[in-house]
Amino acid sequence: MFPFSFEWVWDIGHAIFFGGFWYAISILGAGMTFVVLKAAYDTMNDS
Amino acid sequence: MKQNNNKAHKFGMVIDLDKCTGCGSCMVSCMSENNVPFKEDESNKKDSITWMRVYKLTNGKSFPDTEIAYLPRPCQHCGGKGDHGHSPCVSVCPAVATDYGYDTGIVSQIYTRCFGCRYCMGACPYHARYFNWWDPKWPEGMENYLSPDVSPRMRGVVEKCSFCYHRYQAAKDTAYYEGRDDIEEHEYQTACATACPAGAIVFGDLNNPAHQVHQIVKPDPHPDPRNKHIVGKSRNPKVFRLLERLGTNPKVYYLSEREWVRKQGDNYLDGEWDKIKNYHGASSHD
Amino acid sequence: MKVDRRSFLGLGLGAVAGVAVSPIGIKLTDDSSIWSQNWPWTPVPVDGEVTYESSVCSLCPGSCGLSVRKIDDRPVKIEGLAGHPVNGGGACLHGISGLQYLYDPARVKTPLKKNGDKFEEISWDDAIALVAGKLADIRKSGSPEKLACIADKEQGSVSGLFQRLLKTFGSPNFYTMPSLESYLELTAEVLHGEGMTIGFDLENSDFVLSFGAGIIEGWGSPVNCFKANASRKERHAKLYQIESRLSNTAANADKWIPIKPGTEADLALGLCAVILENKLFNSMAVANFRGGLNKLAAALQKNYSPSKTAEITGVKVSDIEKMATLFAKAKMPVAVFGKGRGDGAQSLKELAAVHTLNCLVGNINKKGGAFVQLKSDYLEFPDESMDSIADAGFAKNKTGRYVSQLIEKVNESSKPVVEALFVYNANPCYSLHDAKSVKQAVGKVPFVVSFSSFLDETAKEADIILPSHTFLERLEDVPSGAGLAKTVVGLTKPVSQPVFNTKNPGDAVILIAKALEGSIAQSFEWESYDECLESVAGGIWDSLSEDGYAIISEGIPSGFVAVNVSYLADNPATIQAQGDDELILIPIDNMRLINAGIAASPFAIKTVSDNVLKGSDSVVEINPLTARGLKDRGYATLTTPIGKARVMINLNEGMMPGVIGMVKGLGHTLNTKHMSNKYVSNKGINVNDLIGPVIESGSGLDAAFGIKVKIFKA
Amino acid sequence: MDSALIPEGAKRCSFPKFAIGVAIVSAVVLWGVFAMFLCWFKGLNQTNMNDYYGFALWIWADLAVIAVGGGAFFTGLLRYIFKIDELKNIINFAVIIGFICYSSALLILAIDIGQPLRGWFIFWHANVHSMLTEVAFCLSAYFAVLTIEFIPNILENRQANKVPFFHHLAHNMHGVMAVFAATGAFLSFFHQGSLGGVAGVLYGRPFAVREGLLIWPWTFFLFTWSAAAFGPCFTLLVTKITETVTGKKLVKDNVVHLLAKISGWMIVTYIIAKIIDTIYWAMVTAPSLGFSLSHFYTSNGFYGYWILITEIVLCGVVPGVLLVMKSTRENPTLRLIAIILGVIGVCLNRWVMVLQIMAVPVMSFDTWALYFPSWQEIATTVLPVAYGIILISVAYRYLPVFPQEHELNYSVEVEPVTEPE
Repeated sequence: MFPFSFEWVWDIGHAIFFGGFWYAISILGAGMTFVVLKAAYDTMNDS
Repeated sequence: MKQNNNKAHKFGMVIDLDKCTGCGSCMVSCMSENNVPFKEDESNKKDSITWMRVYKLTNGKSFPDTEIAYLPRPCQHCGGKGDHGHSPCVSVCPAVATDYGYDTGIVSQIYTRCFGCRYCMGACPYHARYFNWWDPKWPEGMENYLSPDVSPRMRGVVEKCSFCYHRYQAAKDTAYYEGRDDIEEHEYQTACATACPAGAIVFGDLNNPAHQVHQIVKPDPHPDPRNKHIVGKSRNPKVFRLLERLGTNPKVYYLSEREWVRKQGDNYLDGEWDKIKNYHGASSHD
Repeated sequence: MKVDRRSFLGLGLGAVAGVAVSPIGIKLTDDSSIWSQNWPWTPVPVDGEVTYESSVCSLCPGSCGLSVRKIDDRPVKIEGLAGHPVNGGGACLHGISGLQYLYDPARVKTPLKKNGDKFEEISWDDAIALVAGKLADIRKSGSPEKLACIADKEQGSVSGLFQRLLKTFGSPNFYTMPSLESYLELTAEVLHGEGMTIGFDLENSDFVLSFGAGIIEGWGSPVNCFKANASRKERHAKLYQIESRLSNTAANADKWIPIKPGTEADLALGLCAVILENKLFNSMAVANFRGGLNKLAAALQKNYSPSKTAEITGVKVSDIEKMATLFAKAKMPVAVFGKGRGDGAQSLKELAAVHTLNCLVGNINKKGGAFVQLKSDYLEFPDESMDSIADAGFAKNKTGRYVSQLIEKVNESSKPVVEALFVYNANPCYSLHDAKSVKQAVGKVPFVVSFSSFLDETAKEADIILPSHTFLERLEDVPSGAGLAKTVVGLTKPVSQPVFNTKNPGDAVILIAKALEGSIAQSFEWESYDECLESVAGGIWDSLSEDGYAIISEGIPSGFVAVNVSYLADNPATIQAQGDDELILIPIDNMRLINAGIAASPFAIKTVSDNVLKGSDSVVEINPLTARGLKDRGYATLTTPIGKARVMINLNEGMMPGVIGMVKGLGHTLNTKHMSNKYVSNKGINVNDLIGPVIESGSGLDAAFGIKVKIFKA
Repeated sequence: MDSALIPEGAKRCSFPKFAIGVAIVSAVVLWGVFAMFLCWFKGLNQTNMNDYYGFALWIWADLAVIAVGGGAFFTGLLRYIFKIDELKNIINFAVIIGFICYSSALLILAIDIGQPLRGWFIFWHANVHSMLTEVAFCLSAYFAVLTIEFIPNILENRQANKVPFFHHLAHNMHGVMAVFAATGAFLSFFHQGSLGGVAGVLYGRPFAVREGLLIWPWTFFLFTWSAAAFGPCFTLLVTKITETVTGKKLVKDNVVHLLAKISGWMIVTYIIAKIIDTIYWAMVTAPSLGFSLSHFYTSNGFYGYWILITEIVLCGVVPGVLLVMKSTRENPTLRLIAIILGVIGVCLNRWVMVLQIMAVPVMSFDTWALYFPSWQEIATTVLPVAYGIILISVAYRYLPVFPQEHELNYSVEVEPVTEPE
């Protein structure tokens, strides 16, 4: 899962697979972070 | 320096089905060598852990023309399509708990890594893989005979024949201490091969022309022109592999003079066997 | 400080971030990894120094050399010993499983004394004193011959000590269980004279004509036979198997000749008839025949013409003639007898008829033939000192000629024929025909002493159990017999400390003898069995202790061997199966099971096919033509004149129509109230509960090859 | 009693009635949980699986719930990416069904593996060549997406929505939902496909193996396609069941017709591909390995040609045609028959692609292996169904799941009666 797991190989398979995976996770993470922060900002602006 | 020392090993086996008596020594030697557990009822063969299992074949004819033969089936240590090391089981294991040894050709199983998804069992057409449905339990005191060379498995993981890999390691260690580059043929023999009272099991390095297995099998170094996935087809007309047509490229070969036995090694459409039974790899490569 | 919502949120987020970057996560992951991988109830074998010790297996008469791998003091693996003259490397599954016997918690762990219907633990001293006291009483009453002993074999020093004890006590009643070796000696006695035995040079013969001998079913010395059989392929040697069932041997043979069960003797005589009629015999050899060759030839022409033989045996006339010709014309033919493993019931007519084939073609003491020579007696026991009671008692007649007759006599008589019975390395209550009546007979004996390592069917009937070391814990000479072409004595060595409070049976016998005092004690002046062995093995001890074995005879025996055909010339009757039903039940020998006293190990049981044992049901083989309404894997009830059993059906084309086959070696009842032996006990049915003995007139052997049976859907 | 939690203006049954209903279903859940703990503590010997059936009822249940849960990703894709606006009226429910299906799948997987404590190895020691690895990653990630998609609906609960932060969070999540939906569709495409790949890559199993494109066997695409095709059928079926149980119309006919039409066309195109795949496999792939079609469908007590015909014709072609044709699609009875057949069809396909693979002998001397699950397996498989019923009941009672509920039920004739507040 991570480059420091010992069966990690820097090959095309790992690049594509984990590239796609971390890309999706980043989008979800970034999206949620953005939404939570924006909601917090909106909440503070309400008051 | 010997040429072979630089090449990777490819350990394999030839089993002479004409010599095999179905006596079961290989099965028990394997169980005893590898700390295979046993339970009260082992008569359900679909949940009985037998790394080496001896199948009974019949020619399907009625009395008195009926014939039987026995076929010992260890893990076939498949090289996978094109012999690239993508064995049916290795390629599907999600956690790299089973792996292909490119230096030995042995398919390993890491018990502490396996989390028991059993996908590999579904992938193996030979039923060579066994799941620990139960906690392995030895009657009080019998755990005294357990060998420290092979760790007993825990419930919930898959296990299978390892070609007695610990014996390879021990032989390599000995060779290393003695300052030798490589091991001799007799130094690394599986528990089933040494136990067989009929001498039906021959084990060694398929890549080494000096080894008996190589001499019996005469593996074709080139892919089969009829099916590029098949590599290492035997050029001995009496030798066959199990389910060779699937392209699994097993390293266990079988030898029989009996045509009906050889025919049972694979599946054939009606009439197909007669067309291809005399085809034994590309003889031009001899 | 006032904790408002915002600071609470901040604190929470900070804490989460803090935990995330701390090593806690990695530590927990690591811990859970370790925790989830090492379950305390999964054993972790202790490592140590690896050593190998060689020994000899005595689980069967095969006497294979073993190599035992040890980790420190702990044996962990048994393998065949490379270079050993009997097995040369390989081993059978039972020998390999030896450690399961050694460490079996169901072993008899200490001497036991029966009290009512349960056993109590007693000390060795008390046990020996008890046995000696009882024996002294018997001796005092003036009938020392009422002490009997049943052992597995006559050969070997431990058996020798038992025989010595009986003799010096004053009893001729030493019996052995039927074994191939005993049949070989009997056959040799009838055809060649007393004190001889027969071996078969299977590894050199180019034409083996086997009358049901399970050459790869455990006949003779199994591993040696496996090797000889496997080498046929390279030697281009032929094997013809005459048997009612497609056994593994039949399947492996070049030709399988199905035959009506129990007519093997007739076929052998039919072949003799063809050989005599067509002058295919070796005239040099036949010139020396005594006992009425002409009479025999005339009887054969009359009773065993090819057409008559074909009618009796179900073998085609053409096959009979062809077989006789092939056999006679082969360079190194040998005819082999002893159905199955050769240790079951046999008829002397059959043994003699088959061996006569060997005599006719003149392959006696020729390469690849049958080796006839004097029994080897490598042990030199000093002369016994006999008092008058001993002399008088020992001079009396044996109660029965064979153990089955002894059992019969005990059951028939209202007075005790046997006052005390020793049982060593034998389990007659399991392995003799009509096991229930055997158990009844043993139950009638007032005082039974068992030397078993396990609480087997006979030991359960005993009053005292003096538990023996297993073969892995003791020193013992193990002579090979079992039809080998050579005679080898191996030395079993203790590769493990005794696991339980057991003794070498030799030591137990010496202790009993010493406790009996007088002339008996004087005949047992050794300090221990080990010392006794060293002294009686005299000439071969050095070789035994250094090489682990001593070769007594090897190669082709020399000297003239007389042949006397008078037994067959009198045209003895062929044994008929008991009962009058249409179908016949025959026992099957299966390499993966043991039909002698002990049960097969858990490992061996595990390898048994589900077409032999399913759950706790025995599976019987039956031809689909005979099965009629019965379904494969359905249930049926077998009824014989002796017993009844519920079995599972296996429709098998390898079974002759009209015959039902049931495996030997199942149906042990080893569980007691206190000890369950669930891995090997209560599995299937003991075929000996369904087949009763049929005594052959003349020889006195139990020759029941099967029994008539009814089968109904259950 | 709990009226403060019930969406404004909605009419729900009395709390005791609701509680009794939930309690009855909870008993089933408890039965399942008991079986689950048996499997965890005693091991998988509690099942009737064996070394021939390493994959059995559970894996089928997994594949089936993920297939029928495919309605969530496909509806989301249509709603947020292809901007088919009508579907907003059913998307909430589709997401809840998806959430139930995927959480069930994860739970079943957690029971199914022999060493549940090591389950995380599939991530930690991932073998990127294994279809199952891809399934695990995408499944978990997509479950996160479904959770994200479900959150706004939860936050719209009357009480939760009163919290300003939650109100804003729900609002903002709606705002970026297209991004999440797109990610979800991407992940779904791969894990649905990989579940198909699980069977298709088994080149040791001639019944399963398929040729394909690059590393993906045809089953990869067929599974994704069939999930997209039959998933909406399941959404519609559960909607229909919910409407029947609640006695209310919850989604307008035009929305149902639209989704049914899309589903119908997807089924028709899928089944054409499936038929081509089957013919190619039967005529080319399997024979090249020495197997004739009859090998897979004869000489055993259960698997006959009936299963092939039922899956493809009765539960594939028939529902496809029924849903494509306007007259049959808009006939409520025929539509219901079509969606039921469709759901059965996709479940049957998953059954065949898991259990029949295990049943077929491959070595010439091997025998057919048939299997029937143990009660523990059945209980743990029924568990998600019961859990789903509870979750749907709770969600329906307390969350504004169906935007059209009010309009369809209260605004016209019932409105005057239900306006006490």
